[in-house]
Amino acid sequence: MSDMMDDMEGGEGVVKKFMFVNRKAPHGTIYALEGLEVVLVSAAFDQDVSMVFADDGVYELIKGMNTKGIEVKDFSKTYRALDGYDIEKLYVEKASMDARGLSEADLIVDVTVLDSAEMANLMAEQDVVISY
Amino acid sequence: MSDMMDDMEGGEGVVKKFMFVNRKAPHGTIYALEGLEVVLVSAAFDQDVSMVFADDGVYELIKGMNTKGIEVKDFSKTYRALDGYDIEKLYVEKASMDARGLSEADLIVDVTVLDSAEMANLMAEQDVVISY
Amino acid sequence: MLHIVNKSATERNSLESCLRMASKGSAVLLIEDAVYAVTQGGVAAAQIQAAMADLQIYALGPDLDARGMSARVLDGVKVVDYGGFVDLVTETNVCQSWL
Amino acid sequence: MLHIVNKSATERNSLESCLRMASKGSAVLLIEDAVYAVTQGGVAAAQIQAAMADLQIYALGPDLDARGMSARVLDGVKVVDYGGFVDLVTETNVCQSWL
Amino acid sequence: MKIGIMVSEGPYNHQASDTAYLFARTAIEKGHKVPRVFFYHDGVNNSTKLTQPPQDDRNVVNRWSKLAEEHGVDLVVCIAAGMRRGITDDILAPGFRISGLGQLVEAGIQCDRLVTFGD
Amino acid sequence: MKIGIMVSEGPYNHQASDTAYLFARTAIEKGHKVPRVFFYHDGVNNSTKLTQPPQDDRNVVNRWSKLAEEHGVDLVVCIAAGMRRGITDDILAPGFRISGLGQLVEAGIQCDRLVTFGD
Repeated sequence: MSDMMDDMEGGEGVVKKFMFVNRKAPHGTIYALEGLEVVLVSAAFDQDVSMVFADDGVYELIKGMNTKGIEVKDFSKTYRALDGYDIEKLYVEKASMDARGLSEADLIVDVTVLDSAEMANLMAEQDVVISY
Repeated sequence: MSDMMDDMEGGEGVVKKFMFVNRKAPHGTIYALEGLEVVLVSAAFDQDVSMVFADDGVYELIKGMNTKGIEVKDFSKTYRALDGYDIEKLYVEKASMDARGLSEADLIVDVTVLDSAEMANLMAEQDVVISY
Repeated sequence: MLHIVNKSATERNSLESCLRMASKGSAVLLIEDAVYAVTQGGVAAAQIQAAMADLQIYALGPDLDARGMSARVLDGVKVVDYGGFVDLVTETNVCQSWL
Repeated sequence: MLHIVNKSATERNSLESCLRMASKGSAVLLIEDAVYAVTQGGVAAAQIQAAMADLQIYALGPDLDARGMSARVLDGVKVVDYGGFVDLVTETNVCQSWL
Repeated sequence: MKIGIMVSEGPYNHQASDTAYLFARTAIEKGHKVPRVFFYHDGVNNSTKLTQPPQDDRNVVNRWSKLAEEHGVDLVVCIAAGMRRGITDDILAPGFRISGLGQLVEAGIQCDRLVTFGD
Repeated sequence: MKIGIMVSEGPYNHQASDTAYLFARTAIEKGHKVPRVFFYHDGVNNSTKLTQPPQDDRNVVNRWSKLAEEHGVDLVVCIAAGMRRGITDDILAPGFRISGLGQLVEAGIQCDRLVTFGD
């Protein structure tokens, strides 16, 4: 814990519900990649972590990406490694999938598909929501 | 003319049609303000300059802005000064105005309102289109 | 829960997504370019009016002023200043920004 | 004339605006996140198919590959590489980016 | 109440940093604490001491530094995001420090609220 | 043909600079000239020599410098946009120079095409 947070007592041992909301397509902007970096770091803090993929964020999980032609890092395999960090709660919004003509078979990892109302309830019960 | 452009012969005396396309709302991003800075500079080059306001760009011209509360520069009066720089061709797309419930009476400067097809023709006859 | 939207509804999909995924009784605060959505005559007005059945809709006054939109705010929308923004954050259990 | 669109049609309004203001016979090149619009089953597909009556629709292959979307491209859309992108710029009289 | 803040965009190009600053200042005026502001993505560009905005404009970087000095706000710049974008200790404005993403997660754990400002 | 380029976003956060670079390199390979690339808005952030991207990633700034060195491309950073964002001569990577917006208008006049890459 850093010096500047000294006035925050009682932080140790707290387990909060952290949700990371991914709403951006990969490659066009860095949010998907840098968002993943936060999630991996959060794993070290023993929190109750979930990831949501909605809107263009569902495109982050598409199979078969090949980034050679645009000369950027292909980070899509990292989603498969989340499991090893005990990050297992991956949620996808159904309306977002439908609007893009996608199904679970198109995705690189196993996810739980929720309708918009279920997603709303899940969000409302979080302690911290970080979105990008 | 700079050294690096030495291999560009015949630039002097050329008059090109320059169009600056404004599609972003003011204040939320800097594109409206910095876009205006390019337009003012272009006036010194004796080119045939026009400005287009479409989509959220029409919000740049709204009367009665007061930026004190967000502590940023109010640059909206600069649009009134364009006239003094001989920049008189200001075009607004009608569909963009309609979608936002705006009419010419809401705008800080006189503009020519074009329908989408007229705007399409105007764009197609330009030599240089700079957008932000 | 507090949902914060900062982008224009005529430019991006974030307001629409927020309204779709906001649970009943939530507060939605529009700031920056998102404030255009609560103005009369715009395409988002109907969406906002429908949403007010289930959600509390707020807009940040200083952002409305900066955009010359303060006199056009839809009935039923609550205009708050930065102090009101802080209160909304502290009085709801969690907040989410729809970037 | 060449119109270049780089943003996802499900996130922003730029493709819609471009198609509305593109004159008949123009070329429209989709790059970066805009390439999703020319894929099967998406909400923009119908818009693209209707637009093909009056416009030439192109998509940048390397951006489709990077996004795993190369096998899903709509019929009638011409996929080009960076060389084809350069050719489109030089073979049309002027280009505009819908940022 | 303790309110943490994350800023995801750089100065001037987007309003995000302005809104975050005015929110933070107001929260402090109302008696809340803002223990930490975490700068991520292009937000790291808020921390360079080399900016020279026009005289008649606000100075985004200096405002953050002043808030840190007067109210003990911990201004943390993400090291990974900063390295990508050219933010180093040599050009850091007063009050900012470079550290890891763990500082963001920690702020989420220890603060009562975490508010994100971005594009 | 002479093709001028404008880049409006910084490195890594948006793909704009990557696409602009690949477009410029390809245009040169095909025998065209790219006399000038003008960096405006957050695009000025492409010019800092202080970036240190991860080893396994591309180096956006160095690629531009190399293109300038090998093909005489004039990399111009807008002075007004650069001052707002903290880009100064001291941190400029090789091949970049700081100048005014007139250089963008001039590129528009003297080039056969001007292509913009942004957000």
